[in-house]
Amino acid sequence: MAEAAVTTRLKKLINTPETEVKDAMAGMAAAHADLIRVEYDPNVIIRKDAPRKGKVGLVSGGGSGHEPMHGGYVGLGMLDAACPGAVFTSPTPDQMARATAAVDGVAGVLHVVKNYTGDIMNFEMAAELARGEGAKVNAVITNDDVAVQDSLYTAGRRGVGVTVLLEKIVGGAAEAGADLEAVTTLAKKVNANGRSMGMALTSCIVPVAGKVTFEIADDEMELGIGIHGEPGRERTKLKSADEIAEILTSTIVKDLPYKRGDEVLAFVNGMGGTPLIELYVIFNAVNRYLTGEGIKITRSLVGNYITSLEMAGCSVTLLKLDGETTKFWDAPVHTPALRWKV
Amino acid sequence: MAEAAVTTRLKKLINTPETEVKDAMAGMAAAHADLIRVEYDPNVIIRKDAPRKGKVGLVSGGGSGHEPMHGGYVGLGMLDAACPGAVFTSPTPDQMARATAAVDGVAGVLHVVKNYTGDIMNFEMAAELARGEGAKVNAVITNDDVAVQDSLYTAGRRGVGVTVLLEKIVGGAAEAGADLEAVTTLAKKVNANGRSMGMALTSCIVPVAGKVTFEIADDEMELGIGIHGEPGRERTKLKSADEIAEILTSTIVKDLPYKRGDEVLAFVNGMGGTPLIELYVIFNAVNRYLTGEGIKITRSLVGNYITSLEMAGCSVTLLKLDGETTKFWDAPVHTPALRWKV
Amino acid sequence: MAVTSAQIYGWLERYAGIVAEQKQYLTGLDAAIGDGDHGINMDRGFQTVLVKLAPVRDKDVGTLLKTTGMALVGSVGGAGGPLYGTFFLRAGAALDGKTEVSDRDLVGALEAGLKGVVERGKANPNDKTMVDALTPAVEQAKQALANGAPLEQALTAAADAAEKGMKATIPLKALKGRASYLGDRSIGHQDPGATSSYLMLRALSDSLATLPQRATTTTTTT
Amino acid sequence: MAVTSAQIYGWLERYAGIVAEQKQYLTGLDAAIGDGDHGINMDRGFQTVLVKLAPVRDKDVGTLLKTTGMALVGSVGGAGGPLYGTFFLRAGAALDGKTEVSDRDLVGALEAGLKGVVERGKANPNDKTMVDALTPAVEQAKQALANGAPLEQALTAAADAAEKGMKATIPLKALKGRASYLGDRSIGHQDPGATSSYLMLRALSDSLATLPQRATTTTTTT
Ligand SMILES: Nc1ncnc2c1ncn2[C@@H]1O[C@H](COP(=O)(O)OP(=O)(O)O)[C@@H](O)[C@H]1O
Ligand SMILES: Nc1ncnc2c1ncn2[C@@H]1O[C@H](COP(=O)(O)OP(=O)(O)O)[C@@H](O)[C@H]1O
Ligand SMILES: [Mg+2]
Ligand SMILES: [Mg+2]
Ligand SMILES: [Mg+2]
Ligand SMILES: [Mg+2]
Repeated sequence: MAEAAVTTRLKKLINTPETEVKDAMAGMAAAHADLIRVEYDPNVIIRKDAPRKGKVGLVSGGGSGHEPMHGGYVGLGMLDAACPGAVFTSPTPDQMARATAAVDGVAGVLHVVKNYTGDIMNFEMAAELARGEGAKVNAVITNDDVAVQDSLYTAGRRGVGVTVLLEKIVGGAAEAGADLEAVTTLAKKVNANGRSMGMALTSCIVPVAGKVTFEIADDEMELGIGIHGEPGRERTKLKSADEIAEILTSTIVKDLPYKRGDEVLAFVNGMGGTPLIELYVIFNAVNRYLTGEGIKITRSLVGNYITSLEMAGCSVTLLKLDGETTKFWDAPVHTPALRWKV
Repeated sequence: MAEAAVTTRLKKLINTPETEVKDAMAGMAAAHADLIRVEYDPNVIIRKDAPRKGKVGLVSGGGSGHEPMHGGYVGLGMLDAACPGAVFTSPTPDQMARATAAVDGVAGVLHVVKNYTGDIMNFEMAAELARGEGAKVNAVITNDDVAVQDSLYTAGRRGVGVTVLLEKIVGGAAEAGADLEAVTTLAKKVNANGRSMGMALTSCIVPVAGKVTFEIADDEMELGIGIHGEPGRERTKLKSADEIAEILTSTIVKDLPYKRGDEVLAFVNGMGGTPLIELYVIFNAVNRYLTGEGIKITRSLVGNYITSLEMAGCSVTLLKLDGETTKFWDAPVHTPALRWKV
Repeated sequence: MAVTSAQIYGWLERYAGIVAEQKQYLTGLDAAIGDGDHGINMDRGFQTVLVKLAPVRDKDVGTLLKTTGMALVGSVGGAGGPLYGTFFLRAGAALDGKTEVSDRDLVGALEAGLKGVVERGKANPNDKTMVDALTPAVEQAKQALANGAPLEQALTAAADAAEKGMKATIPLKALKGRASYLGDRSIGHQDPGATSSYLMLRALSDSLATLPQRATTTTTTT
Repeated sequence: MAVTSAQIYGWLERYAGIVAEQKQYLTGLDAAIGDGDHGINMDRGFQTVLVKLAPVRDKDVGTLLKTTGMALVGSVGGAGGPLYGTFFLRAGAALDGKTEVSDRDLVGALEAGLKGVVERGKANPNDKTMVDALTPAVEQAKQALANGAPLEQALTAAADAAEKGMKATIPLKALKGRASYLGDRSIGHQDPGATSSYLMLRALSDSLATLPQRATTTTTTT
């Protein structure tokens, strides 16, 4: 089973796999000096004007390779700091502890954690460290991926697309002055009202590994894929965009379930290697399906927002909206990757 | 040489190659109903509130497959209409003529045309048609690609990345009430001050063709590539991100030339299949190179803005800024793909 | 010999079939030095032509050719659309209202079409474009008629000249169109537009031939 | 037999070497049912461990193990970081200040480490995790000592039990960690964390063996 060391960089615009994350952080700092600053060892991307006195701090993090998540969401009205791990590997507690300290404006800090064993354990250790330093720290765990069977006895569902929406909405509330309890309650509500499912046409390539994570034939697709190249729910024959959109959307709709008359934010996300034109083809099919079900799209997001390196594929996320979540979705945001009304 | 018809869709999220553009237009209309409306046969994407009385109309267009260009740039402060052609094929004169009529607020219309023989001839025919209907039509041709040898006797340089920046800046001026002559003069200035060069790691796949446009080995890259999978200036061994960024940037810098003390907008663009983390690695190297040359980056843009379907690779564009161009770059914009200050 | 609307229609239909058949071949030529869509574009265009011609197929030659030109302009896009569109629009204008066309008129229409292509695209001879197939073809046809040859023979000479012109594009460096971006890398490849123009003229010659028709397509798949 | 700091250091160094050597193997196991980074993560971690241990290598066993734990927590990330980190932090805490460690103390430290892993990860036996290798290993070592066996024999029994536990993960369906997302598709694959845990215990047993050392790595490449 042991593989010979692969020396090729497998067609990536990097210097070395080992320097990729820091090089990219330096690039972000150079491109967005008006919004963020970065620190190395431990690696943290911090909102330029953090900590903001009296504002609840929002910290997230996870493996790199999902850009713009999370570093691209640091800024006004969204995250106060993000901790980029190695590619597809959750960051370490010292990163989150530093991030927490850097953004704590005395009003407390909320950790936004995607439900992966590694992320949860590292964030837990970080919270223990931060609390040891006197910080008030809450955590919310996103687990919106309907492709994964949920159960009391398992690690449960993965956190995927809803994480982005949650960071925006909860970031809006925190910016507006909501306290730690209110922010935490809102975060849980967003997570409870959101569901996602993804699929892949091709594998991604983890730079250090230097080869595709999985092999997949030219006429196959992987349904229910996560964002780390981990296998999905099933491998099937490639289908049309309309069929794929219907499988993803109907599975999501039945899960919550979303009901006739519901207003939703519909989010069609690219995995990184799929052209935008195709994401709009999918959005069209999602819209048609939801219209048929009497579910109304009142907000939408289409693009590469939570990616899996160069994987081709997409995910669909629905978030049931109410007045509060709509208001904070619409609230001003100014980050490298999302910006409006400012 | 004749190839057997390829039946596989080659891993695309589409229904059929023939329906792709219209399906995507319908998806755009559904996702961005607040900003745009679409018309079919001829296919046009139009700013929702067009025509705006007294405002110079901005129309662009080109082959599909470069999303978000141009449809994603229709909206406040940028384009008034975009004409999507078949994938990688410039649109037809009836599309541009319809777009021109739809956005003409009596102040005249500027056509933004990338320098490709097909685009130019189709836009010329459209302008003839529109002028026949009494419209005032000017055209500006972008030709910023330094990879192509320029000469009086050839088709000259291709229009690439500068087109996006021009549409934003000139859109800002048109929104602010500049007249057709002023808008045209500004457009020419932007084009004159901008230079680009691109490279590819992998080929793209035109859906109707159903196979890669070119073969390229795992350790090779194509330097000076365009945005249609057309071959570039040379095929070389794959290099590190720093080396690639230096080749692209130094070629650009020497061409204008950009000089010590110049202030520039630095734009690192993804070809569609390259992860954002890698684009930031490139931006970091571009920034380091320019800093070494004494050229100051005062504005930046990093992401997939003028793409070539799923091609992996990037392009670098520099635009020398002055007070006027900076002001209109910073001006409010609200389109599907670019948005700020509104 | 006078050429009828039916014969012109037959030419256009035959050429549409050849384009459909040679779609991958033309596209392959374009992939080598362009963007790999010439066959796809031309096929989309001539399928549209067939649809648009159906209701006017009994009309005069000018109408047939102008309808073809409009259909191409409105459906092909790229460089091919305006160029072939202009070719047929100009040729059609030269034959306005005629249901029977003299030999000289027909060749004159081809010449008008070529003139339109050159005005639209501003290509010079040896720029490695369709002009390199069309120019010698029109010259040879005129020459043959001037020498008293019958139309059939003039058009065969035109197709032969186009074929030679097409092949002569191989060693050229492209100076116009997308292939010009390649500079020296365009050398050694046959121009796709010159190839589709040759096929168009061969189809014309074969359509109007009273001899058993030549197998048009077999000459192009090598 | 009393275990010294030097022997513990030797164990950690040996294990770091094995992880480096088995990086692709562990990563391959993880690619099948996880995200394909376990070997990469562990190797990054143990390379950091070597760096961090260098200045403290003459210190007490507790310091060595706690330093190892801190290095892992701060460099591995993922599930492996907190789990292995906690294992070594707890084991180190149990041996605080000791430069010589009794057989019972050493096995007790392993037990404390395992307890930490279970508290941190909340995995039950047969959830298809590293716990399935560590639990029988600790049990067998305790049993062996209770039966009066020398440490060397107890640790060999532990490594053998870990190996059995590792192999026993193959038919299991994963209920914890990333592999649990696969549901039934996780069946038939050996758990990467159980594999790295087995390698760790085999390295310990080999490090402390007075017998000629077993070729640790050859057993793992099949
Ligand atoms: N300026 C021009 N004048 C004449 N013919 C041209 C010119 N530019 C390009 N062509 C012809 O067009 C052909 C390419 O057509 P096509 O592939 O359909 O368009 P595009 O280049 O826009 O993709 C070339 O092979 C060439 O023969
Ligand atoms: N809750 C848990 N308790 C114990 N071990 C676990 C748990 N979750 C995962 N593991 C172990 O971690 C291993 C995976 O580690 P690694 O690949 O480094 O982390 P990640 O899954 O975050 O990529 C699994 O093979 C399993 O043995
Ligand atoms: Mg991982
Ligand atoms: Mg084209
Ligand atoms: Mg072409
Ligand atoms: Mg893993």
